[in-house]
Amino acid sequence: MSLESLYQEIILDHYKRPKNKVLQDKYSVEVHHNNPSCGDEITLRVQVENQIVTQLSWDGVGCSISQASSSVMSELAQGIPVEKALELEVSFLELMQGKGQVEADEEELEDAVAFSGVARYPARVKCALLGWMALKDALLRAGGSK
Amino acid sequence: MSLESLYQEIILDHYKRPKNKVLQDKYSVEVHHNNPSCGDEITLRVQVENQIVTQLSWDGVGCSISQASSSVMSELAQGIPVEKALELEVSFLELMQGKGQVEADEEELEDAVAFSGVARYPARVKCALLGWMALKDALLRAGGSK
Amino acid sequence: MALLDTNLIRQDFPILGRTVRNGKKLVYLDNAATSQKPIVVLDAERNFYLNHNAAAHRGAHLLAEEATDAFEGARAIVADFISAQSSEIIFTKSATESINVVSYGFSNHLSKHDPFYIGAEHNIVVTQLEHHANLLPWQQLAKRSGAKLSWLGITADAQIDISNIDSVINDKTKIVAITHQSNVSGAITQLEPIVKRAREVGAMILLDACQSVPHMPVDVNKLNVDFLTYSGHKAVGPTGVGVLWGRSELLEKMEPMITGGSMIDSATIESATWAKAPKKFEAGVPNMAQAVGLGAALNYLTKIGMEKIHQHEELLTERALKGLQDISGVEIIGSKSSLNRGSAISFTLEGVHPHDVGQVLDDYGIAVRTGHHCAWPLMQELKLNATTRASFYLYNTPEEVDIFLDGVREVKKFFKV
Amino acid sequence: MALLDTNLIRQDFPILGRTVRNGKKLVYLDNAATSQKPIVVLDAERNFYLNHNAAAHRGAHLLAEEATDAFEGARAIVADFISAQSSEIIFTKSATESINVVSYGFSNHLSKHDPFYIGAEHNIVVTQLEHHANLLPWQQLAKRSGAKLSWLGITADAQIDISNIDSVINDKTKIVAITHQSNVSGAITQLEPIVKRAREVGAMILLDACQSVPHMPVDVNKLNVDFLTYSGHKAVGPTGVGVLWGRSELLEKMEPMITGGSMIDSATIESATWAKAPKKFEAGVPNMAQAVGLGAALNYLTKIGMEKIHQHEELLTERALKGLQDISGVEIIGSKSSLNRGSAISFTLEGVHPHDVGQVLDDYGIAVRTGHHCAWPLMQELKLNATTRASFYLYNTPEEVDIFLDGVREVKKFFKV
Ligand SMILES: Cc1ncc(COP(=O)(O)O)c(C=O)c1O
Ligand SMILES: Cc1ncc(COP(=O)(O)O)c(C=O)c1O
Repeated sequence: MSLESLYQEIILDHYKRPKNKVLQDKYSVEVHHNNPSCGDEITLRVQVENQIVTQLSWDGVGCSISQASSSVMSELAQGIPVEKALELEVSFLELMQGKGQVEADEEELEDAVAFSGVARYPARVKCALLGWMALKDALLRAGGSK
Repeated sequence: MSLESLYQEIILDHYKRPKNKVLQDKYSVEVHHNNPSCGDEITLRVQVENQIVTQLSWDGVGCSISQASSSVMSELAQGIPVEKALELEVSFLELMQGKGQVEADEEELEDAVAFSGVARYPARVKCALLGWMALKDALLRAGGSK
Repeated sequence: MALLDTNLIRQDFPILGRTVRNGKKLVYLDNAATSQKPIVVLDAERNFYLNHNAAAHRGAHLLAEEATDAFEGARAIVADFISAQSSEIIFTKSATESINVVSYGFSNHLSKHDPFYIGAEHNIVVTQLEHHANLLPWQQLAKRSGAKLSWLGITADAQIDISNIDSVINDKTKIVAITHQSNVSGAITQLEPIVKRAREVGAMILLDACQSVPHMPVDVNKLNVDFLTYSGHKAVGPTGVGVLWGRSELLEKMEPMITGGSMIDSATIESATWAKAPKKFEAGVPNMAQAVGLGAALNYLTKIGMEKIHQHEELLTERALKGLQDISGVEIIGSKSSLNRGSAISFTLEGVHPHDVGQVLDDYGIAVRTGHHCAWPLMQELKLNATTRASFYLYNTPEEVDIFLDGVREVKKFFKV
Repeated sequence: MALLDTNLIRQDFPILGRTVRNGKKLVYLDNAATSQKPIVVLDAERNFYLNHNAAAHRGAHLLAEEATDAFEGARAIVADFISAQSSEIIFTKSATESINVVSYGFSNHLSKHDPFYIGAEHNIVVTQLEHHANLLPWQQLAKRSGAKLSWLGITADAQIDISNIDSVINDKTKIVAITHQSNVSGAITQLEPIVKRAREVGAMILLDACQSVPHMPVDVNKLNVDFLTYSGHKAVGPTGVGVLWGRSELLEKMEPMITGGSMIDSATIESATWAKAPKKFEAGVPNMAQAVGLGAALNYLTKIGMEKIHQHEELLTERALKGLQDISGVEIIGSKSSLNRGSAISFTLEGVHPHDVGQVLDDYGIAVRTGHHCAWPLMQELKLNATTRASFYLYNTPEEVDIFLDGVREVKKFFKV
């Protein structure tokens, strides 16, 4: 494993230019999650209409992994059915907890496969999951079933 | 070290036929001591007149060492000045805490030198001291200074 | 039923080859107090220190990752050993701490709807044969909360007396704290009627498994209790580590006794919120090496087989019980049959104080325990000041039982009784 | 001032010869979290288990005597190390437990004349740079008792601000709980004015010496505090053992947090009375092997010399502080001089999150800590979410400091800042 496989260009790009990182006024649910062992934080707002995630915005502080992962998540989960977004979360979680042994499904996870390398650094897994855990929480509160 | 040097005849004798082991009605101070790690107990009564220990009686339950030591103590400390009895206690304590390296003064401690062997068994030292600790406590309460 | 291959097992415990008191072979029969440790346990601890030592859950560096893996790996082993979930396993320093943790979980400062609310209207049920560790914390809780302390008594053969269970455990009862196996009489508690009654009235149940988990198969799913605890050092594990198992739903609602680092969800200078169990109950840099050592200990026991260990002990216990009954003046506390009985055998010898019995046995190289065994209330009930106790484990042999029995006969000779 | 002979010292710590992450030499700079252990410590524990293991204070047999000697011998070493009396040394599982013990010693159930009585009319004083271990127990005590939690703030260079000490520590103050050395900024507390003020108003003082006792000579007689605590694992000792030192007069009057076996004077089913300190505070079979290991650790440190260790660290700290200041974008938390400063150096690097700094350093084999270091209130005051922290100990070398500084430069390159 090299540092480059952990910090892929796509991650550093999202870190420097995060997507959807301006909290929007329109939302059905807002959640706030943090990572008590490092102090990283995220506030996530989702707007759900007819079981579709129509809008998703966030703000937060944290390391490159947590910020980039939240940014990628905010793109992937936008405009798709709640159930589909929850499935994405499950797939990403599996990838992260796979200790580097789980093959990523690029078709499904798209840019999020860039985080495959994180799975080899157990201490960073929770960074990559911060945004996704907030997403899951928000969608379940917004009425998604799981 | 042999068992015989721990359990000298004199100790077994005092254990089987303890002296002064009937609580007397006449006393200036009564104390109750116990050994929480083994459950041994002693109740000691001393009568002090003009700074002389005029009477000393006790009752209790415990192992051969604690019973015999209390019995020997009750003979030695009877009829002598409080100060002298307290000095005896100091000498006996030194002997017991000496880990078998302290030479007993037979002139002073008389029968109590039979307990010299106990000093080599740290777990039994507190048995041998039970009665003496009660004596010290009682005499200090009765006005002895130390 | 068959005996274990103790020749093989004893090679794992070098201390058993030691001599004591003028070259006598050590016969270690003080296992209910603490057990000896196999080399694999010492090696596991040493390997942790020599190769992976770092603060678990606290660093982004490789050693910290490895230390975390080792520590959490140990938790998984501990969970498996009693068929529990990892998230329900809390590492403490000892069973004593574990029981105190639960006793502090209860408080009269909580809302009356909280399962851990306790007040003057409630009672706490213990038994007369509890070890001080499973009695004093409840006395203290009673004092703090105003609740009443009640207890089940004992039968003639030093078992828990359940004849008045319906009045002692009643709808005021918050918790029943009970031993799984007496460290004095060896009695194995017949849990069913007690658990049934506690469930009827909605009381929680804490099981002191200090003398059971190291000696026989235990499955928390079958016990139907809420908390269970034991100490590593009695289960061929290191000193300084204990286990508290609790039901997830309850751990979630229970307040921690000890607060500090790494057990928070958030903290400001004025207040803090807690992380989820087990972290909530493990403030500070944990006893990592000891947890790892306990993991190795339980793996060792599992490899030998808990059912086999239990049977081995039953055979030794039977031999000892029989032999002791053949010695006149010996009085055994509790059951004289090895059925429903662990290997702790307490007895008295007429005319010789237990300390003196122990002393003479020690002179023959035989290590037993004498005294009240931290069960003073039971002694008071039995009208005894002390007993002598022998207790066996997987590495003890029938020959050692015989040496012990010979020793008791020597005691009689020495004191001429 | 001179450096220690680290070539020799490092031979005692085999883990330092390890490689990590593709064959990189380990550079262990996470000593403020936990220290590595010399072979003598592992050997002392192993020797205890292999030759003397038994329940201390509990048996009449030879092994129990030897275990007691080993355990009490360790207590004497621990006492000597800070010039205290053995009877004033309590073995806990960690500094975290120690501080909780004292916080539970206070209670509003006591008589108003008891030194440990606390009520709504009182306050408890901490500081803004405390580790959660020396903050949360006091928050909890405030909650239990109704007392007010007050705190001293920090100065611009992350020292304790004593400018308003006379109003914060006042005649309502029961206890001042304060760190001897910050685990974040490395600031060594200037105790005199704080102790003087606490004495003026009759408040007790607890000193969190986790970061001082392992790193410099400490004499409790010179400090004029009432309680002092540290963890063994940060002082080249085993995990699972902490020390609580307290003044005899106070220990005598303080109630125990944990109750159970071997801490009583007498017990019935309904109530119990306590043994004298230290036993009163050591319920249960104690962490004997860990205490013995800590004794060996302190003997090891004493042989090298605490004053020399302190000077060694000062030289390393100076080198690191100088080097870091030469790297643009680096911001050091707290004092930039090695004077009155321990070896913990926290810093930020502009444009790179501390986690990412730590990750790149780790790739170079350099183990540092990142995050809030269990001092979240300090972070909040500093308006930071996290920092990167390097901390040195007796086995670290100037070359390792240079590798660390090179590492920080590599971080900048990697993230192009
Ligand atoms: C200043 C300070 N206080 C308290 C603690 C708590 O120590 P432990 O986690 O060993 O209980 C630490 C270390 O974590 C510390 O650095
Ligand atoms: C039945 C029972 N409960 C509790 C304990 C307390 O265990 P520890 O002293 O390891 O905390 C013991 C052993 O001493 C025991 O035998």
